[in-house]
Amino acid sequence: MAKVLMKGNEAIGAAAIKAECRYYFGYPITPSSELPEYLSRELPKVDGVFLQAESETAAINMLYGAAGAGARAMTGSSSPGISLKQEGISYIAGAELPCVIVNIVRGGPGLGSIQPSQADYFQATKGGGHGDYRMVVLAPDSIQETVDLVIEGFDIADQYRNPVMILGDGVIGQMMEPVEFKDPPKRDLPPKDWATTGTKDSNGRKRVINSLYIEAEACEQMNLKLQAKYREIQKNEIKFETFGTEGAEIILSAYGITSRVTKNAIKILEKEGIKAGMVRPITLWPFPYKEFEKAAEIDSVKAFLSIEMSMGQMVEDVRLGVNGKKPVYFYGRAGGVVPEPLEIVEEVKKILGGVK
Amino acid sequence: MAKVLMKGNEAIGAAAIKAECRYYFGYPITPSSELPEYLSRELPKVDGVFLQAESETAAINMLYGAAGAGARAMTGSSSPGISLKQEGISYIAGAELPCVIVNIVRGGPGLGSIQPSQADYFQATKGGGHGDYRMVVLAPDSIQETVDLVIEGFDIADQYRNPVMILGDGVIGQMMEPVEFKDPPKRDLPPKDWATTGTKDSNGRKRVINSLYIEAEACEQMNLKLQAKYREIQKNEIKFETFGTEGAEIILSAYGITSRVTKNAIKILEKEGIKAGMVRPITLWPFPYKEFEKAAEIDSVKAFLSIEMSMGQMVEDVRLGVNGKKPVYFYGRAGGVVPEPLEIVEEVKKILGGVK
Amino acid sequence: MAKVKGRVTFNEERCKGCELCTTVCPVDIVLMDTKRINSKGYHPATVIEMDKCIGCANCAMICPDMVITVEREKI
Amino acid sequence: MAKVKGRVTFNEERCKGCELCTTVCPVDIVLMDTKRINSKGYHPATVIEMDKCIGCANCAMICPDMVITVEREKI
Amino acid sequence: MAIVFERTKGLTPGVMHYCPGCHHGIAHRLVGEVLVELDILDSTIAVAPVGCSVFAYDYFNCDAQEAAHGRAPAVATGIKRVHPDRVVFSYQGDGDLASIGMAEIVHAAARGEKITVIFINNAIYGMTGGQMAPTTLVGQKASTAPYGRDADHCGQPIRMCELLSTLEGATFIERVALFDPANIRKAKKAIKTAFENQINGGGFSLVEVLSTCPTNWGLTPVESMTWLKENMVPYYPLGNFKSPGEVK
Amino acid sequence: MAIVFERTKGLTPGVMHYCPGCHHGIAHRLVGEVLVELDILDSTIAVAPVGCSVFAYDYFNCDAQEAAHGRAPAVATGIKRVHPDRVVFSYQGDGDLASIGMAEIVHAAARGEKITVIFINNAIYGMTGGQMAPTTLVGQKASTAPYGRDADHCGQPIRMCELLSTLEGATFIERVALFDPANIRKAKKAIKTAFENQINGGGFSLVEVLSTCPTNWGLTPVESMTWLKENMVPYYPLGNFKSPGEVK
Amino acid sequence: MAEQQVIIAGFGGQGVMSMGQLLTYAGMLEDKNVSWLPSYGPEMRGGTANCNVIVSDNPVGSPLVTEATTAIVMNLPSLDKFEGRVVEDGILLINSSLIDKKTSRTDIRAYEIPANDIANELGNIRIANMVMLGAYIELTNIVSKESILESLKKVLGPSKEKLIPINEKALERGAQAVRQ
Amino acid sequence: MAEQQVIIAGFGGQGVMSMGQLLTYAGMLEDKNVSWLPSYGPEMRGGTANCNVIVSDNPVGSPLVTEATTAIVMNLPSLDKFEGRVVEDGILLINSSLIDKKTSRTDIRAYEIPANDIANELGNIRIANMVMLGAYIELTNIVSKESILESLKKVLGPSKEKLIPINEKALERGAQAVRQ
Ligand SMILES: Cc1ncc(C[n+]2csc(CCOP(=O)(O)OP(=O)(O)O)c2C)c(N)n1
Ligand SMILES: Cc1ncc(C[n+]2csc(CCOP(=O)(O)OP(=O)(O)O)c2C)c(N)n1
Ligand code: SF4
Ligand code: SF4
Ligand code: SF4
Ligand code: SF4
Ligand code: SF4
Ligand code: SF4
Ligand SMILES: [Mg+2]
Ligand SMILES: [Mg+2]
Repeated sequence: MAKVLMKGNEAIGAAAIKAECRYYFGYPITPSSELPEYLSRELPKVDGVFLQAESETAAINMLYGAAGAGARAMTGSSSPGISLKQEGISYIAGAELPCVIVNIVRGGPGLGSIQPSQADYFQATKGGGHGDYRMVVLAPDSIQETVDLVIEGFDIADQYRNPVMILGDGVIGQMMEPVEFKDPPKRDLPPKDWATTGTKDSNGRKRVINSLYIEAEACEQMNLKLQAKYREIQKNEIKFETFGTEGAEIILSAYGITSRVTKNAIKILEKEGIKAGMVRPITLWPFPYKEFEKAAEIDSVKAFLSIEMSMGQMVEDVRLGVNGKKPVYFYGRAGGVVPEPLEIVEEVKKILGGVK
Repeated sequence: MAKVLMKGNEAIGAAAIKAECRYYFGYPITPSSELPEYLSRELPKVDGVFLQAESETAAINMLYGAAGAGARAMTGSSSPGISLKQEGISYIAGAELPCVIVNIVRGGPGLGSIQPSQADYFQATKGGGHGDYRMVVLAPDSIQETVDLVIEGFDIADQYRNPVMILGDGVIGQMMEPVEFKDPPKRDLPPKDWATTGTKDSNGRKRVINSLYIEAEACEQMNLKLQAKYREIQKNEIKFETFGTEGAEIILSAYGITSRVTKNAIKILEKEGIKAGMVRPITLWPFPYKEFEKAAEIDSVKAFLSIEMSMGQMVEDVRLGVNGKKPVYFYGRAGGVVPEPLEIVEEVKKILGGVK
Repeated sequence: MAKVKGRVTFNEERCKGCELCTTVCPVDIVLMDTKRINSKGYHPATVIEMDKCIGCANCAMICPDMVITVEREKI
Repeated sequence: MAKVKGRVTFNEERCKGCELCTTVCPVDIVLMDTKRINSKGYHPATVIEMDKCIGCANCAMICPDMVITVEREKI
Repeated sequence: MAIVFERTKGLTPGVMHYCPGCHHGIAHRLVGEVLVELDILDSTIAVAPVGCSVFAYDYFNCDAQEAAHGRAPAVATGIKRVHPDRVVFSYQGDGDLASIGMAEIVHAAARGEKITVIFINNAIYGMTGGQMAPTTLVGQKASTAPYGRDADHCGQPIRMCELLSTLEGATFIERVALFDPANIRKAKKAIKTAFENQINGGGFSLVEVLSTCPTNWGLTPVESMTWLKENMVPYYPLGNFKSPGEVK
Repeated sequence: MAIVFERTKGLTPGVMHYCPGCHHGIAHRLVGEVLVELDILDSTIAVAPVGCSVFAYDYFNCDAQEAAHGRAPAVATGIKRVHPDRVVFSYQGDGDLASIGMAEIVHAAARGEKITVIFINNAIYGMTGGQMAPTTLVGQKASTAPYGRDADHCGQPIRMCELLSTLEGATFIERVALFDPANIRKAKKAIKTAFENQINGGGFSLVEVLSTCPTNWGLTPVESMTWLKENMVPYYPLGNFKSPGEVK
Repeated sequence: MAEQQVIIAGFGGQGVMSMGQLLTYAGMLEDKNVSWLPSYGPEMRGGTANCNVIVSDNPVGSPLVTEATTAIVMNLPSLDKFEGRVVEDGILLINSSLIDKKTSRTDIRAYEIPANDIANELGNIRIANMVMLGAYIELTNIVSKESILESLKKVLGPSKEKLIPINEKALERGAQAVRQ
Repeated sequence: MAEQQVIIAGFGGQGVMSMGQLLTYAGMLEDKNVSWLPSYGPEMRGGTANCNVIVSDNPVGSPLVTEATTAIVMNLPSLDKFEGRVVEDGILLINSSLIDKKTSRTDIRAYEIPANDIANELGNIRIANMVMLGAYIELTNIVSKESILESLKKVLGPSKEKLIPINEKALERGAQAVRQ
C-alpha cells in the first residue's frame, strides 16, 4: 500500500479499520473529534458500526459490552472525557476485555485548554480508576508509529485480554504526515472462547463476563491472575527507542511529540559540542525501567533530564529506573504549551553547568 | 467532650459537622453508606443540607457548586464511585475549590469485592483525573485519627483552596472505636472572597469560578500557580509517624489500617529478637519522602518493606524516597484481604535472610 | 363444570418461609409447617388437605423460590 | 393613529454582518453597507432612509450582537 | 397427572440469594419462563445490574455480562450492535435504572435500541441497605430519608414508564405488578411481548415491575404485598403505555 | 427622543465570540434583560455549560460558575442549596443538556430544584464542529452523521420539554424560538416567567430556545432562520408545557 | 496487662453485633482501649454475621482478631468457622441450644451454654446474646457486669429502661452457667 | 540537504489550511519527509488560522515550526504575529491585497503579492491561496508546480478536475509576481 497523507486522528481510525476493528463508541471532544468523524464516514462502508454515545461514560460501557461480545472495538476521547471513563476502564480491566482506548491529551486540569499536553501520564500508567490494574499504554511520536501501534495494539489487547491505551496529544491528533498501513508482527492470538455470543455457540455452556468476586479471597485470586498477566506483558511487550547513550554526558527522556522536540534539541546540542543521549519510552506501561538502569550505569552520563508536557509525571518512572545512581532532572511545560528545542538546550546547559 | 464509641463512617460525618461542614452530596455505596445515612439524620438538625445525588458524578459536581458558593461541603463514596468522580475532582482542583472527599476503599478492579482495600493509592495520590493536580490525601489508622484529620482536613482545604481526600478503607469505615472531638490546631484561614454568592456581597464585583484557560499560555500560568501552591503544601503539611528506626534492621512502611497490623507484626518480631522500625505516612500526598531518605541513611537498616492492601502502589513512593540507598521490598494482599501479622513477620524474616 | 384434581409438591429445602403461597390458594390449603425447620432455618410451607387442591398453580406462581411443582388432571 | 418617529444607531464595530436585522424591518430600511468594512472584516448593517423608521425595535430585537440602539418619539 | 407448573430451565438450578418473599425471585422466574417459551435461551445474552440482582448473571441460564451500576443499557447496546441477531436484555433495579443510570436508559430508549429491559421498581435501594431511591414514595422512610421522603427537599418519585413513553424509540412500555397471581400472569404476558417485540425487530421495550423489598421496607413478605398494592399502585398506575402496533 | 432599546446592563460590555447571526447572542441578551428587569442581577449566580456558550460566565453580568460538560444542573443545585435566597440559573446547549447531561437535568427537574434553565437547542454540537446532537433532526447531516441522521441507527430526536414535563418537580416548561421579533418577544416573556417562578419559590423551570447554528448547518444566518422555522418547529412544537398555576 | 481478643458469631438476627458493641462500650466506660469490627457485606443478608472485639489495657493494634482469646459462637456454621481461631488455652463459648456438636479442640476451655433455652425461660428469646455475654464476663472479668448494664442503658435509651432488669437476669444466668 | 519550515497564516476562510496541505502532499509525492500541523481551537471560529509545514530531505524532527524558513501571511494579524518567527535570510510572503503594512524586518527577504487582486482578476477570489503558493514554490523550489497540481487532483477528486486549469494559472501568476 502506498503512502498516504493523513491527520493523526483519521489515521487512528484507518488503522483501526485495517486492524479489523468494526465497532467504535465515542463522544466528540476537541482535539480528538476527527476520529469519530472519520469512523462515522468509514465504518459503515465496511459493515462496521459507528455509534455516537450519549456520553463518555456510556461509550466506555458500550465498549465493555461489545468487547465482551467478542468484537474488536474501540473508543476515544480527550482528557476530561477519559476521566469520565475511569470506572469503565477499571471494569474492563477487571473483566479482562480486550479493546483499544485512545486519549488525545489536552491541557488540564479541569476544562483547561484544548492544546496538546502530556499531563495524563499518571492517569494512564498508574491507574486513574480504582483497584490494581494496568493498561498497556502506547505513546507514538509520529503518525506512522501511531498507525503501527494502533494496529499492533489490537493484537496486544487480544493476546492478553487487556485494554490498550493509545496515548497521544493534540499534536499527534491534529498533524498530518505520510503513512503506510503495514501488517503488524504476526502473533498467535487465542480464540475468544470466553465471549458472550449466546450459548448456541458454546454447546450450551454459559459464559459470563464479570469482575465481581464477592469473597475477598476470590477477589484476591482474580488480582493475582491479573498480576501474573501483567508480569508476562512486562516481559514481552516493552518498547523503547534509545540512541546516543554511549559517551553521552546527559540522557534526555521524552515520549510522544516531546521526544521529537527533544531530538531537535539534541542536534543543536551536538553542534555546540554537548553530547546528549536519549531514551524514548514507547510503551509507557510497561515502562522500560531497565533501559534507564543501563543508561545510569554508563560512566560518561552525569545526569538525566525528563522532558514532558506536564509538571512532572514520567520523571517519577525515570527516577525509579535510575534508582539513585545519577541525578534526575525535570523540565516541563504545562497547560497546552509545547516546549521549544532551545528551551531544552538551555536547560541541559544549566544542568551540566550544575553537575560539572 | 467525653469519648464516644463510633463507627468510622459515622465518626466522619460527626467530624464534618464539628468542622462546620453543612452540606453533603453523595450516593450510597458499601462500605461507606453509613456516612450519608448518618448525615441524612444529623445535618438537618444543624440546619445543614444532606442531598442524595442521582450519581457520584452529580454528587461531585454539586460539591463543586456548593464549594464554589463558599460553603464547607463534602462528598464520600467508595472505589467505583470515586472513579466516577475523577472528572469532577480535576475540575475542583483546577478551579481551586476547597472541599473534602472521602474514599472508603474496597477491593477492585471493576465491581471487585466490598471488602477493605488500599488499591486506590495511585488514583488518590497521583491523580486519577486528567491534568497536573494534587489532592491532599489523609490516611488515618484509627477512628480518633480519622476524626482529627477530617476536622483538620476542612481547614487545610480552606487554607489552600484545594480538595482534600480522606483515604480510608472498609475497616476504617466499619469499625467502632472511642473518639473525642477536639478542636484542630488553629489556622489563619483566608476569607472566601472568591466565592459566588451574588454580586450584592462584593460591591458589584463579578466573581467567576472556572478552570478554562483557552490560551495555552494562560493555562500554563494556572498550572504554575497550582504548582507553587503544591510546593507550599509540601513544605507545610507533611504528616507521618516514625518509630524504632534507630538501630532497626528493617524499616516497615504501611499506612492506614495496614499500619496497625504491621505494628502487631513489629511486636512479634521484637519478641523474636528482630528489630524493625516503621515509617507510617499519614499524608500520602504530600508524601514524607524525606523521612524515608533519612531512614535509608541509618547504617543498621538493611532493607525496607512496604506493606499494603494492594499489589504494590505506595512502594513506588517508598522507592522514590529511599532512592536506591537500600533495597525496597513489597508485601501485599489484594481484593479485600487484610494481611495478618504473622504473614508480615514471615516476609521480614525472608527478606532479612536474603539480604544478610 | 369439569372437575380437576391437583397435586403440589414442595422442594422444602428451597423454601424460605416467606408465606406468600399461603395467601393465594383458592381452597386455602397451603400453610406453614411451624413444627419443622429446613436446613436454612426456615419453617417450610406445606399442604395438608391435598385432595382439595385444584392444581390452579397460584401458589407456585407467586413463590419467589421455585419451591413448588404442580400437577393436575381432569376427573 | 398617532404617528411615531424612530431613530436607530448602529455601533458598527460590533456588527458581524449577519443580515438578520435586514429581514425584520417593517419599512424595509435596514440594509448592509457593502461598501464599508469594519475592523473585524464585516460589512456593517446600516439604515439609509432614517426618516421612515418607526422605532419598532424589530431590528434591535433580532440582532445577536447588540449593535443597535433605538429611539422613538410620538409625533 | 400432568405437570402444569415446574421449575423453569430458564434459570440455573441453585437457590437464589434473595431474601424470603423478595419479588426479584418471581421476576427472574417469569423472565426464565419466557426465554424458554420463546426458545431463545441459547441465543440470549443477559446484562446484570449492580443491585440485589447483581448475581443475575449466575441465575439466568444464558450468557450474561455484569454491567457497572446504571450502565446496563449501554452494555446491552454494545452487545446488541455486535450481535443484532441475538436477543439482549438488561435486568435493572430502580436505583440502577432511574438514578445513576438515567442517561443510559433514556438514550437507549431514544435510540430505539433493540433491547428488552426488565425494570424492578421496589422503591428502595435493596442491596446497599434501604437508601432512598428516585422511586421512593413521598413520606416513605429510607436509611437516607430517615424522616420520610420530603417532596419539597428532593421531589416526588419519578415515573419511568411515563417519562420513557415520550420517546419515539420506545415501542413497548408497560407497568406491571406481582402482588397476586392474576397480576403475575399479566406481568409474564408483558415480559413476553417485550421480548417478542425485540425478536420482531421492534425498538426499545421495557417492562416496569412493581416489586417488594420486605427486608428494607421493614415488613413481612405478606405485608409487603399489601403495602405495594395500597401505596405503590396508586402512584404508579399499572398498564400499557406503548405498544408496537400503536400509531405514533 | 426616548431610548426604547439599548444594550442591556445584564451583559458585560465586550463583544461576544459567537459566529455572525448565532442565536446564542439573542438568547444571552434576553436573559440579561430579564435579570435587569427583575432587578436580580446582583443576587443571581449563573452556571455556564461546555459548548459554544462556554464563555457565558464572562458575558452575564453577574456571578458565575463554569460547570463540567453536562453537569450544570448539578452545579446549580449545589449553589442553590447553599444560597436558597439567591437566583440560580444554568444556560446549556443541547449536547450539554440532552446528551451527556441527561441524568442531571432529569434529576434536577425531578427534585423540583428551584433553579431556572435556559436550554439552547440548535440541533447540533456547535463548539466541537457540528457533530450530531440528540436533537439533530432525522436526515439532517452532521459531522458524525455524514449521511444524515438515520432514525433506525440512532433513533429520533429527543423532545426535552415533553420528557421533562412528565416530572412533578418541573413546574414551568416552555419551548420558544427566535426566528422573528414576535417569537423573540414571546421567548423573553417565557424566560421572565421562568425566573419569576424561581423567585416565587416554584420548582424547576426550563425554557427551551430553538436556535440556529449557521456555521455548522452550513447556511447563512438568514437561511438558518428559515430552516429552523420550516424544519425544527414542526418537530419541536412551540408552546407552554407546564405552568406554575396548573393543576397537577 | 489484660487483653481480650474476641470473635462473636451467629445468625443475622441473634444480636451478635450488639453483643460485641455492648462489650466494647463497657470496655470504653472502664477506660480500657477498645475496638469493634463487624463483618459486613452480603453474607449478612439472612446468613451469618460476626464481629471482632478487642478490650485491652494497651493501645489496640490491629482491630482484626485473627487469634482469638475467646470465641462466642451462636450457631453451628460459626462453630465450624471460628473454633480454629481460638488460641491455646483460650475460651470457646458455645450456644448449645442451637449447636449439638462439640468442639474438636482439646487445648482450649470450651463451655456449652444453652443460651436460647435460658432466654426462653426468662421469657424473651432475644436475650440469648446477653446470656452468652454474662458467661463471657464471668470467665474473663474483662469488664464488670455493671459496665455492661451501663452501656445497655446508653444503647437502649430512657424509653426502654424497663428492659434492664431482664437483661441483668440474663447476664446472671449466663454467669451461673459457667460458674462451677 | 534542503529543509523548509513554513508557517502559513490568515483568516479562517482564506484557505491557509489547504494551502499547507497541498504543499505537504506535494512534498510527499516527491518522496520528501513532510509534516503538516494546524492550529486548532476556538481562535479558528471567524478568527485566524495557521498551519506549520515542514518539507525536508531528512526525517522531520518536531512538526512545530518555531523558526520558520518561510512565513506566508494572508492578513494583517498574521503578519504581526509571525514576521518575528522568520529566520535570518528567510522568506516572508505578504498578501498585499489585504495588508497595507510593510514588514519591520530588514534581515529577511520579504515579498508583497497582491494575491486577492490577482485571484479576482482570474475570476475566483478563492484561489488567492494558490497565488501565494505559486510564489512560494517559485522562490524555494522545494517542490515542483507539477507536484502541487498532482496533489490538487487528489484533493479535488475527479468531479472537480475542471478546476485544475484555473489553479494552475494562479500558481503561475504567483510565480510571476516574485520572478524579477
Ligand atoms: C458506581 C457505584 N455506585 C454505587 C454502588 C453501590 N450500589 C450497589 S447496588 C446500589 C443500589 C441498588 O438499588 P436498586 O438498583 O434499586 O436495586 P435493588 O437492590 O433494590 O434491587 C448501589 C447504590 C456501586 N456498586 N457502584
Ligand atoms: C466531558 C466532555 N466531553 C466532551 C467535551 C467536548 N465538548 C465540548 S462542547 C460539546 C458539545 C456542545 O454542544 P452543545 O451542548 O449543543 O452546545 P453548542 O455548542 O451547540 O451551543 C462537546 C462534545 C467536553 N468538553 N467535555
Ligand atoms: S395449586 Fe392451587 S389449589 Fe393447589 S395448593 Fe396451590 S394454590 Fe392451592
Ligand atoms: S412462597 Fe415459596 S418460599 Fe415462600 S413459603 Fe411458599 S413455598 Fe416457601
Ligand atoms: S426600529 Fe423598526 S423601523 Fe426602525 S429600522 Fe429598526 S426595524 Fe426598521
Ligand atoms: S443583526 Fe446586528 S450583527 Fe447582524 S447585521 Fe444587523 S446589526 Fe449587524
Ligand atoms: S434486600 Fe430487598 S430487594 Fe434485596 S433481596 Fe432482600 S428483599 Fe429483595
Ligand atoms: S458554532 Fe454555531 S452555535 Fe457556535 S457560535 Fe457558531 S453559530 Fe453559534
Ligand atoms: Mg431497588
Ligand atoms: Mg448545540
